[in-house]
Amino acid sequence: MITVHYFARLRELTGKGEESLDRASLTVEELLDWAEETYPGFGKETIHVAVNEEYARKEDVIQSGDVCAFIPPVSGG
Amino acid sequence: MITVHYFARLRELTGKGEESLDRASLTVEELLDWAEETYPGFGKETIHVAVNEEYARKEDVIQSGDVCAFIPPVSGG
Amino acid sequence: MKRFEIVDTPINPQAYSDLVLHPAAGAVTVFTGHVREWTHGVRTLYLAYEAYIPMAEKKLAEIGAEMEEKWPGVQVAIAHRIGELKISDIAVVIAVSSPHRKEAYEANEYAIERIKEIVPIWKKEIWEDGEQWIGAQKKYPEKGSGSQ
Amino acid sequence: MKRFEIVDTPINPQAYSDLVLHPAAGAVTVFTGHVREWTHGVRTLYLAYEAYIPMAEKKLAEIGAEMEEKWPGVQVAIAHRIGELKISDIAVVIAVSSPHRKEAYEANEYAIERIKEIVPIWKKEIWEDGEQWIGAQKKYPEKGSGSQ
Repeated sequence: MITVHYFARLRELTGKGEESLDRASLTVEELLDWAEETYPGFGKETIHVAVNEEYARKEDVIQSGDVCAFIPPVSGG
Repeated sequence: MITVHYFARLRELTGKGEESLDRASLTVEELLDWAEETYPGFGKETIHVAVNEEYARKEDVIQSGDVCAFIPPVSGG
Repeated sequence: MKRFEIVDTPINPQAYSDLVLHPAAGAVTVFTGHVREWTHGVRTLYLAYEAYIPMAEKKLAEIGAEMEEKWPGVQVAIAHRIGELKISDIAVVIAVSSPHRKEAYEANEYAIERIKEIVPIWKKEIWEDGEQWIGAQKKYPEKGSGSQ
Repeated sequence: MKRFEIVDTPINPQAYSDLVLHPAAGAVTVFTGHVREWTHGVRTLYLAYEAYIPMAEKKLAEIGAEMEEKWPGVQVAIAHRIGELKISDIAVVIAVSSPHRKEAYEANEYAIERIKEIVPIWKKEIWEDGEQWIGAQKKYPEKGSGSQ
């Protein structure tokens, strides 16, 4: 089980703040592909993925138990 | 009559905060020369003169009624 | 109160300035970012900020560590507010102390640039006739994939 | 309370920040200069500041006018304290607001440099074994004679 968080535009698009994926493991790129297919208009090209609160590379592998977050372009400050 | 103010090191050197000079007019350079002669150790090379609260040039003429101040190197901030 | 935190109540800059002041500090710079009424000719009614709180606080602390390494002797506190903010409210405060002033200015400006690059916080502008999530991220985080 | 003033009581930075805040201001920088305990390995007990008050306030206002000309849209407030100050006390506060942050940083740093150049204020350091009036004036005021 992998937890994924949605924020800002993505929270509004998906209609949820988080959900669980019943997967043992997948890469960051696969997670982005899954999101793009599941939620039309996700816009994966502009989105980073954080795994356990750290920015991850596309080839990084996400394991069951990891907490992921989709990070659209930030705009704090 | 010309009023002159002394600050910081010069106030301590002269033992006064201000005094009046019974002169009708003199240049800034003459005022500095007078101070150097009157108060040994005045150190006129490092001192500016303000006339009516504005920095003055050595050749500027001070008139009776003007308020002057000797401005040693500043150190605010 | 923490040196690096996300808060959902009004920010008091003095509290963060007090956190970084110490007897060897000759200079303190405090930057506050405020909600501006007009942006590019469009009137903002209010802003809504959202954060991935635990990661955002971690990234703020990382920025603080970067600053203390780049400018030895500086001390740093940063807070960012989330929720709905009205015009002139403080969205972010950065307090930096340093023995000397130059470092206090430089380090402070560095902090706001880094916040805008890597801290997972998002701003929504709400206007009279609409609203939009803002995302002006130009540089990708160092550890992110370059092709995303 | 004035935008450019010499005071003989403790400085509250927030009061000056409040003076420059307005709905078009997106950024406020507040610099405070504090009495530092150690300078070049010598321990300071306290400082005494003295000013030619009317001229100092006039020069502070001139610096503010220079800033508003160089960085259109900035608003400025500056106060300097005189009298005896103990360690960590605020000697000077500079508050600058601006629509955008870059100008708020730049203008603020400009202000402290100009204060150290042209404002008739003097600092005396009092140590355990002595005291001295400090004068580190490197550049002469623009209207002064170059040979003095």
